[in-house]
Amino acid sequence: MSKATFGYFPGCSGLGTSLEYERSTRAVCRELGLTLWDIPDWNCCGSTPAHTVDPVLSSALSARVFAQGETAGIRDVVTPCPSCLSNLRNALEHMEDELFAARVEALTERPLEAGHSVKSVLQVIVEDIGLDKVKERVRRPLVGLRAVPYYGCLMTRPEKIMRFDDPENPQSLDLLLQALGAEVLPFPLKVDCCGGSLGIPVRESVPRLSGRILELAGELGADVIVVACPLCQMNLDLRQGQIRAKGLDYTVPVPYFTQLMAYAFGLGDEEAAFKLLAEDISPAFSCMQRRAGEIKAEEARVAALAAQKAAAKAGRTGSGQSQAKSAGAAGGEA
Amino acid sequence: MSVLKEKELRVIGFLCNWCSYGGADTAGVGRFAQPTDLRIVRVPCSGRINPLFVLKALLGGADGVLVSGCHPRDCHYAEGNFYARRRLEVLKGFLPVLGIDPRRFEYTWVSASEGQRWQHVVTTFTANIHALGPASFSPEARELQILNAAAR
Amino acid sequence: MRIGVFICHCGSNIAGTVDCASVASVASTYPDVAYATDIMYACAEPGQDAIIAAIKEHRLTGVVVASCTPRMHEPTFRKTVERAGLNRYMFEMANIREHVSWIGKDMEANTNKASELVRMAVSKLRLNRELKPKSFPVTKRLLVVGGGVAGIQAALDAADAGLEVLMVEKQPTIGGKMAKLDKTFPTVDCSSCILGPRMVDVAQHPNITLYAYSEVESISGYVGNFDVKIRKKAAYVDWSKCTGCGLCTEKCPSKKSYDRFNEGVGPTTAIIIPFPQAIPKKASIEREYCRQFNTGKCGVCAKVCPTGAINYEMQDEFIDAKVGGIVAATGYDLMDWTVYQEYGGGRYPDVVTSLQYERMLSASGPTGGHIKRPSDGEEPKDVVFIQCVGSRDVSIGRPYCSGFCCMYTAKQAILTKDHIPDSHSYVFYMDIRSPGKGYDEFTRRVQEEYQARYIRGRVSMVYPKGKKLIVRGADTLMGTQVEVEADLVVLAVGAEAAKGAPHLAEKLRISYDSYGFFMEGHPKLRPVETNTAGVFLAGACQGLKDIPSSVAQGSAAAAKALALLSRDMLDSDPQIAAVNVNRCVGCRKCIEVCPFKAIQEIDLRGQPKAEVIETVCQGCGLCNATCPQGAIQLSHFTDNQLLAEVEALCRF
Amino acid sequence: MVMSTDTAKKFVSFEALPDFLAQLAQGACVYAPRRENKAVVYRPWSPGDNVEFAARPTESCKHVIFPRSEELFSFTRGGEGENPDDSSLILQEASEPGPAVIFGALSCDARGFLAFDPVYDGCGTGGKARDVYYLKRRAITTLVVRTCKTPLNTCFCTWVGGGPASSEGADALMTEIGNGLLFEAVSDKGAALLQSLPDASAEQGAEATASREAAQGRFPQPADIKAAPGSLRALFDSAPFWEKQTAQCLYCGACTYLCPTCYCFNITDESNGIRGVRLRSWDNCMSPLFTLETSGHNPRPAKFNRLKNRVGHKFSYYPKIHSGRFSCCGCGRCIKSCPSSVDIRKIVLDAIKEAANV
Amino acid sequence: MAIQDDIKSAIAEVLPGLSCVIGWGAGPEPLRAAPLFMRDAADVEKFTAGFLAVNNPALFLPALKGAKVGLVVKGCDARSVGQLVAENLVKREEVHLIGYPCRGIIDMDKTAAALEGRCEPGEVKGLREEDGDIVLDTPGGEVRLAKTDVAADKCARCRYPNAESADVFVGEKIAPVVERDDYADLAAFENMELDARKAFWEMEMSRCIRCYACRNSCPLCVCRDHCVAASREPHWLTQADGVRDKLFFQLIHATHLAGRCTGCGECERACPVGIPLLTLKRAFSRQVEGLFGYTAGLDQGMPPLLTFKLEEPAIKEREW
Repeated sequence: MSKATFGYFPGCSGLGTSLEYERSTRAVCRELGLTLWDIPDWNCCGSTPAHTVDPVLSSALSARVFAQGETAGIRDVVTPCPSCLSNLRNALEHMEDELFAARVEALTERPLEAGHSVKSVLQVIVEDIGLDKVKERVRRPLVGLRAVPYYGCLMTRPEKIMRFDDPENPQSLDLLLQALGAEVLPFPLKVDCCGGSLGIPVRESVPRLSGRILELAGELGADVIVVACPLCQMNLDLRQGQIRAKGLDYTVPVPYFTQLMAYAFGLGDEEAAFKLLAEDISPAFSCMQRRAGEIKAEEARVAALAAQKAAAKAGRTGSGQSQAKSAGAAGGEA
Repeated sequence: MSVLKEKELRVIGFLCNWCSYGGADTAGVGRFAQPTDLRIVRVPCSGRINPLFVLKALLGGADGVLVSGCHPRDCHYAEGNFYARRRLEVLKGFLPVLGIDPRRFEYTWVSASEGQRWQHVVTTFTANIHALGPASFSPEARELQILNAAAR
Repeated sequence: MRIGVFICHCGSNIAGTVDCASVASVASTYPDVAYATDIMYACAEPGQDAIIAAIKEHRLTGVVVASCTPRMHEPTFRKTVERAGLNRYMFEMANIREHVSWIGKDMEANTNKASELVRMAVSKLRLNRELKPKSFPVTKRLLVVGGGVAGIQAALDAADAGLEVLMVEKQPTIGGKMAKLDKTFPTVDCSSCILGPRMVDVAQHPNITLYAYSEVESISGYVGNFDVKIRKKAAYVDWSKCTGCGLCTEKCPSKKSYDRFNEGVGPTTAIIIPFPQAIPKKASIEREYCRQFNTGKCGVCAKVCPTGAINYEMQDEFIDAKVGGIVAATGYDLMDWTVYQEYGGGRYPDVVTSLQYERMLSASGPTGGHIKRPSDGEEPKDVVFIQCVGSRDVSIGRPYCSGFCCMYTAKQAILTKDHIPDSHSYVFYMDIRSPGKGYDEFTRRVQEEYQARYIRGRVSMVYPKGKKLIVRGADTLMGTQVEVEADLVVLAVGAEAAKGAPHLAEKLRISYDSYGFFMEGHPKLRPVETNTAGVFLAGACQGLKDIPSSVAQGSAAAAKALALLSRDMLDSDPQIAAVNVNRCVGCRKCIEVCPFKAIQEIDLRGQPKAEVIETVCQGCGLCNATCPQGAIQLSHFTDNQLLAEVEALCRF
Repeated sequence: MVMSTDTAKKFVSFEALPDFLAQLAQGACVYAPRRENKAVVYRPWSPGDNVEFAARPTESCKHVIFPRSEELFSFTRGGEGENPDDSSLILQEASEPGPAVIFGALSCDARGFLAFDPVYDGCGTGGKARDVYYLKRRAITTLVVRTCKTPLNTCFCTWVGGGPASSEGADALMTEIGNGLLFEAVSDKGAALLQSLPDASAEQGAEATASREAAQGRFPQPADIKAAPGSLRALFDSAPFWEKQTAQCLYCGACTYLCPTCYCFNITDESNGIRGVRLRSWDNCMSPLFTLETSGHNPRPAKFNRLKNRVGHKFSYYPKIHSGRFSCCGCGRCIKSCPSSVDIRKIVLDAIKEAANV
Repeated sequence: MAIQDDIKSAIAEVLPGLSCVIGWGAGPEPLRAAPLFMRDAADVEKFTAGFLAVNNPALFLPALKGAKVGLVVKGCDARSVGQLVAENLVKREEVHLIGYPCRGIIDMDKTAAALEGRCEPGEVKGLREEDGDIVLDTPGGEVRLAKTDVAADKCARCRYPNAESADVFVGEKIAPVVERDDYADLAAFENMELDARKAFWEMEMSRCIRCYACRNSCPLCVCRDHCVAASREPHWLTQADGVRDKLFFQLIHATHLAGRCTGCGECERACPVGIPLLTLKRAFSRQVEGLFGYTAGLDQGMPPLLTFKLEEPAIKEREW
């Protein structure tokens, strides 16, 4: 059923802007019994700079990644980055066409064997590991944390290529966060565009697009926006200041889901790597703890009330009937 | 009267009147181009098709036989294609014992509205038969060979 | 035998890619062919006359016409040869148009194929026998399945002409979808004002028996003599006692039931009369919401009913009826639009369907005709209509146009403005499809007079923001993105065949397409008949159509049924099975497989033999394929006739 | 068919046999017994084929002269196209058969043709109804029979006038001696066939004679069935006797089709389009269709009627019109190959006994 | 043999209530028994069972309809009866079945092969059974053959040696030879290439003499006198002496038996020219068992090709 060993492709961000994603991913996978084998001498997946100008070159870069895996006996690859995933998948898809494959292989100078697959870390955790296993591993439940899941535009789309979750209303991250104990707020913009790499050529696009996401999260009262994409994370987190400068009245930490998993699993600061976020996460955790306290108190109150009622019922058998009747009527109108 | 040499093979279709024959008509009305090999025998229902017709054709020199009826549950006669499905499936599995490639016989379901599907079925089946080449089952020829050698 | 062969050019339809003269010349060498010629239009009057002349001149005893599909003109030519004095079954067709000329351009291959098809036809014809139909009596009663406007029209027309009509309606009331509408386009007249009287007519018509809250359980028999079993579902109210006073619905304590009639706009009670003008105006209990059924404790309705009509023990009832013809008028349902996650997938209360909106607009609806947002009951000011939600969308497997949404959306935009003068309507559309009398003028009026803003483009996302819904989409005319802050979003949800339509089709033994719409006999020439004799179609069950078209087709179906049932006797199709008693060994295998129970065992001088009940046999030939000794043969499709066709092609 | 000269005895060693057969095959189609799977059948011999001498042929060789199905003529419709009233047929005779040699048949097989000959030569019609198809083939076929060394349990040639070395009906007889075969021609056709062979030595001749006599000694003493014709006629209406005798019969045609003396046929036209052939094919009296009349009446409706006819024909009705000769050569194939173990000897003997008791 | 006497007693006991009992008696030669129709005590004395009890007595049942008949049956014979009953071709109450444990029957072709070089089976003068062997008295002296070497192929794959449906069972039931039929014989046949299989049938069928012993020995062939083999209406076959028509008749027979054949093998045994006809029928049986899980002669109800299911889970229809 579940496969425990994968070739690991960190992608370029993993060694730079998304170091916290990279670290927490490795830690979490380890905890879940997933062995990640680094693909030796990997290269760029062929993303944005390549695929916008030359699809063959782009696929050739991806193909080389698979070929590198092949030499190490790896057929199933996992990557944390949706953008890399998209490009790697596209390459495999396009190379189904023999003519295209021939053009790619002319560049790579090595034919690619059949049977390669690639998945995102999120997909592997949700589908191959399963949320039950995640739940089992939780040591510090995120009870009280109000989270909005933000998948970004690439994780589930295009549907035909990604073949994961509902393309318009994905649930996997929602369920994962629930498994960690968090309160997940329905987030209508969960697959909206953050502006992506347009932030560089069209500068004002990110404040507008990411701003909309942040604004809605703020209106919903989210403690954190949980992401799974390095580029989204950068736009929402690193550029939050810029967006605030344009009028946003809201500050929110934007952790990767793997960071929250590491925290919930009770791993250390090194693994959770919250320090590497631009926006401080500690206010979120404070809110969480305060709310957790309230929840606990409420639960205690309800339990006490129930115990009281039960005791009263046991003591007053005579009037038990009328008690039950009124309860029944109340239930009916509820 | 024969197939066009080098161009066609002998492909025979048995089609139920209500669905598949109509589907073939729909394909025609839609001008969906198809190979010319197929000759269609119209029968009221796929249930009318005794598997022996298929065998008769195959032994008589047909290179391929295609049967098509209404989709299961859509039979104009309610149940005919259910019987056809069983009988034809059994027949298909039987053919190899005779030395006939089972790919020379297919049965399928095409409704009267599925002109495009019909085009696809005919095109695919005919291509498959061409890939298999002419059928070599000509026991008559062999018998003659034995006896002619004798009679000289 | 003296066979005449006529190769039709069909103008250039056939002659364009088939050398008809050459086919005729080859055909003249076929066995028993006494005359062969090519002919411009065989089916036209001169063509038919030429065939008749040739039959007489050459003393022909059988005719082959190679032209279009026999599904089209076989009846035509059969009549032709009959006029020339031949038996109508001494005729065969070779389909050289749909199966030859239209599907390929290779003249050589087509001509050869056409010749072979003619050879097959000649080979079969040589074994044809004269067949004579038998007469059987007709039951002069019509079954109408579905009590929407199409079914109502068909039933009333047939009943007015003196025919006895049974109407079966699944819901507790007739009226169908039209009864749910507030107003109708393009006249904007009150739907219930025009439909209501017709519903009453159905109830009061002496020739119509209405079975509401009933379904067709099974159908057997054949044209002229169908045996129908109707399941009258238990309403838990004895309708013979119920006066429709409505006291029970006022007192029912279970007030959170799903309101089917009102499309779930607001809750209702477990015992209901769907709406004030319901026909029949009788109460029925929705078991799944009823406390009596769920907890065993309640019985309020039984207590308050002044006539003691409530009966919790009621069981489904079955009624057997014999009818001569059947009109299927089962209408349509909206598709499950929640597949569209980008519109919320059903999560946002203020995203409603067009039919729900219709109920909100209706004065007799749950909001009393006041448009209120489901979420907070406030009056919306900005209403966005999204069209083609589940129409013309290949990505979800619905490539077809639902046909009437453009028009009702326009109507709803007008009504919105009428209800809330300071409101703004936005309509996202792909194309405006409004062919029809006064239709295009109507869609212009809504834009010009009612200032509805029509935006040509698809909506990519609807999401809530505060109390508003953000509708984001493209304006393809402007080439920009648009975002509208809406208070209410109305989806013009695509329609599909009514739930359970395929199931009914199987019972009726008619075909349906992949969307569940029933197949008509011919898309142009037999739009209300089906390929099953005696079964007719009316309304949206055959394909989506608006009210005037549905009514027209209802009348058309009635006319067809009347033409059929005006006769005292019908001719049975002689293309049925026949037993050769000398060969029959009485093994009963044919009896075992016959789907129509059309074969019985008889005793012939002490030997068991099979016998075909001629009026019951439908001519499928399953028995023929089953009989090991070939003792039972399907006339006109005998083993020898099919073998002749096979052997015309393959025999060394 | 009578030997005209005292032809010399010829010898062929087994080693030289293929060459001899090859030589024969130059001018004729040579049919020889061949083992095929579980059966031994007469097949056209070609170089490299073995001749099966060990096991006796499953079938008789009658089909060489009386084919299972033979084309009498073919026909084509006359009128075409512009001349539709022409309903004439163009007939074409079947192609001429070529000369044949049957090599290594059993002597009983050869004697079987003796039952055919008078029937097909117009006996009883004053020579008018001669069957040219049969006679032609009979004339151009040369029949070389072999001496049977041992009898099978089912053999009863001696009951009906035959024996393991009978050459009646044949053209030459061969007997296995030592490492080869000794041939003796018994007709001109046989002599012509053997002409090229070296003469056998006197010792070889004597050895062959001794071998034949030894074989004769191994064969059973004939039962006395002289009373059979009369007994069978007497029992014609004894249904219970026949029902009992035939209870186990399946009424298939194995006995008649394997029988060297059964000569019945059916004629059918088989056509396709405007062309067709008229076929004469074997028929057999065990089939209910054999006597089925168009009216639906069948004079031999039950299997006992039919098996009675078969036995009666061979041992009573045929002898009556053919000077007492039984239409049976005693090969025993009908017994040996009967799936239901019907034994015609037993029926004949039981009939004689039953008739005596009546 | 004690069991033979026990069977005789069983026959004698029921004979008075029956029109006859069909079993086996002495045949025309030592290696062959013959079907025996027992009507009185003297007939019963002639009864023999055992290794030579080859013929399937169920064959005679349809023709004897209307009178109650007794049959002594092997396991395979009982399946034929079972199938006739399932198809309502014979009334179960009109048959009285006497079963006994069958340890196999002789195959004449295999015996001939075993004797090759010594004599033909038709020259065997005597037979006695010893342990698991048969000892043959041949012109060249005694020959001992293991029964398993010369038993019919069907006996080596016998799943039902005891006539389970018998009204009376004589003797102790024995264990089946195999638990399931793996159709290894067909698999071996299919080691041949397709073209070789064609050639095989062409050659085999060219021997056919159209005697129809295969058909007439088949207990499930119901048409009998009305077989399409000789009919003109319908005209499936010509009378020409061609392999095509001969093979086609076998296909007609096999098709008619698809799902009904119990594999008794009488067709193949009856064939005088030794054509392996059972192979064709077993090819159908394998299909039908695999697709519909129906075992002819054991399962109740109509055979699978005379009925259907709305959903056929075993039929994987090809996608286009």
